[in-house]
Amino acid sequence: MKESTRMLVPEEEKCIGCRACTSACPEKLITFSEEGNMRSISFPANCGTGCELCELCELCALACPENAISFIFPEGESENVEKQTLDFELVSCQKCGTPFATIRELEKVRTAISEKVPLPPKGDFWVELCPGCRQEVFRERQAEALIRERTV
Amino acid sequence: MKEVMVRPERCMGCRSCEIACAVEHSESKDLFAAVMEKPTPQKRIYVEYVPEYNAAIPMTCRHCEEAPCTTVCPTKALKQDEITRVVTHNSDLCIGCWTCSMVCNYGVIGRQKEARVAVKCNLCPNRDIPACVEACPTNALVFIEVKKLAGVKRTEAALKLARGMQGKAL
Amino acid sequence: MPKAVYADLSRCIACHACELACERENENSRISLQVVRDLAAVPVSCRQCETPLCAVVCPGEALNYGDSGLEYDSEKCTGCRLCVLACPFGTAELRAGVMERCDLCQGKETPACVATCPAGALFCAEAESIGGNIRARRAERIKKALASPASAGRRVNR
Amino acid sequence: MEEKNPQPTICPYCSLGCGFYLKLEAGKAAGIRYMPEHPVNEGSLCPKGNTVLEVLNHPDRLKYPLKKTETGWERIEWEEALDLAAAKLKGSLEEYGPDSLAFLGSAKCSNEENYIFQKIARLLGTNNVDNCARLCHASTLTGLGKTLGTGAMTNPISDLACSECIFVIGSNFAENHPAVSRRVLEAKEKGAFVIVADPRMTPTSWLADLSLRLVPGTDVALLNGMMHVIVSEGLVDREFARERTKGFAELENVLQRYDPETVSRITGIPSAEIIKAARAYARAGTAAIVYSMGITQHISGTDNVTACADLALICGHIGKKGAGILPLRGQNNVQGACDMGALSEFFPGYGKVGDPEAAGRMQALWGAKKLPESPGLTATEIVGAAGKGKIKTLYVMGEDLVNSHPDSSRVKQALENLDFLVVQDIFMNDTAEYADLVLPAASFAEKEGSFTSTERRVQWLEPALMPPGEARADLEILFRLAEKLGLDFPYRDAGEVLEEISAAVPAYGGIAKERLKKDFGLIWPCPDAGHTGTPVLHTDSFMTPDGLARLVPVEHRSPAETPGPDYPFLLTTGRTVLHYNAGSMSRRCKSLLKREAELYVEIHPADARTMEIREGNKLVLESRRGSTKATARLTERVSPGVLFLPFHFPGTNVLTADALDREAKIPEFKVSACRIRRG
Repeated sequence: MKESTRMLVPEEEKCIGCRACTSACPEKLITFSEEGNMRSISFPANCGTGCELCELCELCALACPENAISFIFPEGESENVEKQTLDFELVSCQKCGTPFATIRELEKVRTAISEKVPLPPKGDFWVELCPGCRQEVFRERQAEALIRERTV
Repeated sequence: MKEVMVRPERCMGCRSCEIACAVEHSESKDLFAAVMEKPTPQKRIYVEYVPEYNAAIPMTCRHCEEAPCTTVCPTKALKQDEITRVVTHNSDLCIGCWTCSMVCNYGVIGRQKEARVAVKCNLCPNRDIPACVEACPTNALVFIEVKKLAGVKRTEAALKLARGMQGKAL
Repeated sequence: MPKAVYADLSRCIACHACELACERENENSRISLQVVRDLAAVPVSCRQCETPLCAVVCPGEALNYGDSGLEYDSEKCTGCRLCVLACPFGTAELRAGVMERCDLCQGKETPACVATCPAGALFCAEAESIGGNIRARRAERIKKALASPASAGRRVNR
Repeated sequence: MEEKNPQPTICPYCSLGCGFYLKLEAGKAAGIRYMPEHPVNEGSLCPKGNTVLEVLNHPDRLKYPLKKTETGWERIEWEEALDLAAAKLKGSLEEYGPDSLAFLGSAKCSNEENYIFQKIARLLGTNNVDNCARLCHASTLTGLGKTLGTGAMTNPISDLACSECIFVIGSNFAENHPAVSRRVLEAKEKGAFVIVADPRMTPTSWLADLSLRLVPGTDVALLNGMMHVIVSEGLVDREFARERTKGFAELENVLQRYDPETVSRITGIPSAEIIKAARAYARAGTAAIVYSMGITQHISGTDNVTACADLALICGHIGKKGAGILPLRGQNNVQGACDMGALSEFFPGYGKVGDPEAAGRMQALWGAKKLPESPGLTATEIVGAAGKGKIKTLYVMGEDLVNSHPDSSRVKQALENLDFLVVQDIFMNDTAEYADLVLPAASFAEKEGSFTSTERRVQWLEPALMPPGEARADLEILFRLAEKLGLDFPYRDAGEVLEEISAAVPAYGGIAKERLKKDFGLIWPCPDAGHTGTPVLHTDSFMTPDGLARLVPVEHRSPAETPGPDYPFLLTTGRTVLHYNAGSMSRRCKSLLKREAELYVEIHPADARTMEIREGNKLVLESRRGSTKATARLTERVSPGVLFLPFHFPGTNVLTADALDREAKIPEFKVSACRIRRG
């Protein structure tokens, strides 16, 4: 049994569902799955306290861009927490329809960009496209003038 | 719509257009004050010297139809007015990806060093005649509608011809 | 001043040599070429933006804009993918948990994609010099056209 | 082995002879460094060149001699393998005579290897020795041979940069010889006018100022049409035609029938464009014709080439910097293999078999009592003869005829019909599967020798690596085989073979190993040790006996097989940028396969619509000879009614016909009739 009794607590209000924690965890204890337009991130039950594998390295918390993960001492008796799963709705690419990012991720990106480069709130805006389609659109736009020239 | 038309055969390479352009796009709009300004005011017209022909050609934005620079700009920092066809650049939106510069067929999109953003001709919105045209001593630059330029050229050609005939008659 | 890989698209022949050179040097290709409507080919790679949105959204210190342009420290990348979602060109990618981007083949004089391009379509340059080169070429062409109005009639009939 | 790291080398793929360096680590090829100082590619490399490490380090490389037994392949010792090969060759020779033997040389092997290979064949008493030039540019040899006197590219590739007009016909160099593009673009920057005539729209057509999409197989009509315009508009270079050519009157006679309207009906090109192309070509100060297999791989291949030569000659666009005829050849040493006489009708240096003087020279040089007098069978004829049981033993060096010859099923039958088949290669290719004996050879980076590129540039290749396992350089294998056959060869290495070559081939007279090692080789003709090479041919006179070029009129003929009710589509074949010929190297490169994994067929969207075919559908293609499967790729690169298949995958040549050009015996890969259905 480990000495510490701290446990991992994700904050649902803060988490944007980016999955940085899933790749940060050396034991791969934090997992994610995607189905349809939903993404779920699962933190094991009693991560930290009561979790045999968690070394309390806190790499997940360090990786989290939103500081949404904290390791705290549970109040009172170490209660038996069920597996904690957070669900996120995904945004579909406006061009190909593939769900590619959570609403919150895109909001975060949009806000961060707007602070630097004021952009229109909605509409014909690359953030609405998945990376693959962005590349395709960018490619097509670059080719446009050349194609016009070559069709004449 | 009027455009800055270039008549390369008249250009002496004096670069008055370049200076006038930079001054027009300065804070003070005064040559002597502009020199001292920081960031240094930047020209948007370029007089290209062609060594092979020992000649100079002023190059400036053609405000192309369906301008490639506006098509590729991801942030819409470059925009084209649907009616006047004038391509303007909003430096607040520019992320310095330089795709515009890459696709421009005339190489007339420059870089503003301090802000690291694109710089290009906006046809001097506050003036009746763009500064470069006004400054040109030889009328190598004219601000005119394309179809009218043909008329001007016709008149000139006719004049030349008439002079020639006169010369012969004498 | 930072440099980037640019293309003279009118020269690109869709041969994919850039991709394969990059793949050999970097395991994965960081440049991607595709043909558009059978009439043109466009290679796309990191634009090395001067206001890089990937760095704007990077929550850690992995991506930064410094004196030499965009700097990237993969050690500090947490794999949050926000850069991927911010990049307008879709060129930021995540590989093996961290972001991977074109570093212009650091340490080499010329990036492999540029050096290998059979058509001389790719070039690595400072943004400021792109316009100048295009202008010079265009000016020469204009002058040439003015100098010989009947360009296709050099030889007199014999 | 000389220790150099990185080691300069020459690309083993196409005929351009591009240079680059191999970076070596612990005896392995670990990287590539570009060679900006090379005069041909200036440091660039195409996608295939970029992936050459995958070929060198491939686990499939043949490492040991293999003998086919009832239970499969058995690893044997070299001694046993060579004894077996020699015994079988001698056995056939004694029992059925020398013409029961056949030898297919390799345009991928060095000059020395091909020279020794044909020498073995001829000393054994047969001229049944050929190489895959038969499949790509045999018609260049015949067509340019009878007009200009020699079937080689007249100018170096770099000359294109100073052409004022470049007329490209039947060549998709942007995909097949990518580095040529940089020269064409250089010319364009200077204001050159580029014309591209091709039934397909390709990346080469993107570079064109005028793109002519002709019906496949109508090249002669187009060329005659252009000449008609040139003659009728008085654009002929009369002085040149008078002083340096013969036969203008006869040509003029035939051309009369090819007025632009008639030609337009045959070729499908608007007459205005034919006139425009003719004027641009004729009026330019310097103009070059670039052609490739779109011209040569027809039953009218020789005529096509002849018409190209006629066009250049009547305009005087030959024998000057920037003006000439540039057939872009296929393999890295196809020019050399031909120069070395790995051809059934030519001795080394193009002395004609049957010409007593030519035979006498070789006899004297080789100290041979008598050499066979009648021309041997060509590569295509060898397959036919094997099918009929006339060829008993076939020795194939570095070739995959199952995939590269037309009508693959017939090729396979022919191979099965052989008494004994030896295949010497770097990989177990589809032809080797039919062999009785497989000999593992060294790749380009593991041996030394000279290679002659399409621009006649002879370059020396130095070894960078040791061959894998027990694989040996082809030359070493041939030396030992010769010994087993009782032939007394005095040479110890490639350099010494080259010494004999310089005596046998006049154009190589001044070419020696030490000279080739400097300054990226020499461009032949280089007749003596003091000569610096001849980049431009025909400057003062042509290589005909009287020094005058011949204008030879040719007529348009329809292809051997045209689409009809049963087989409504016209099938044409060619290459793509990501693979190479039969694919035995490129189809082993993962990075190339990732991008182009399987056989596809290009079909026009309008045809696809009528047949309810969608992108990516599996299709079955059928011709009179067989059927094959391919994935549909909908594209306007082909015209309606035309299908295109790349020939890098097994299956394409199951469909193609083995109709041959009368003179060159080249098969008509470019036109056959075909039908499709959803598979």
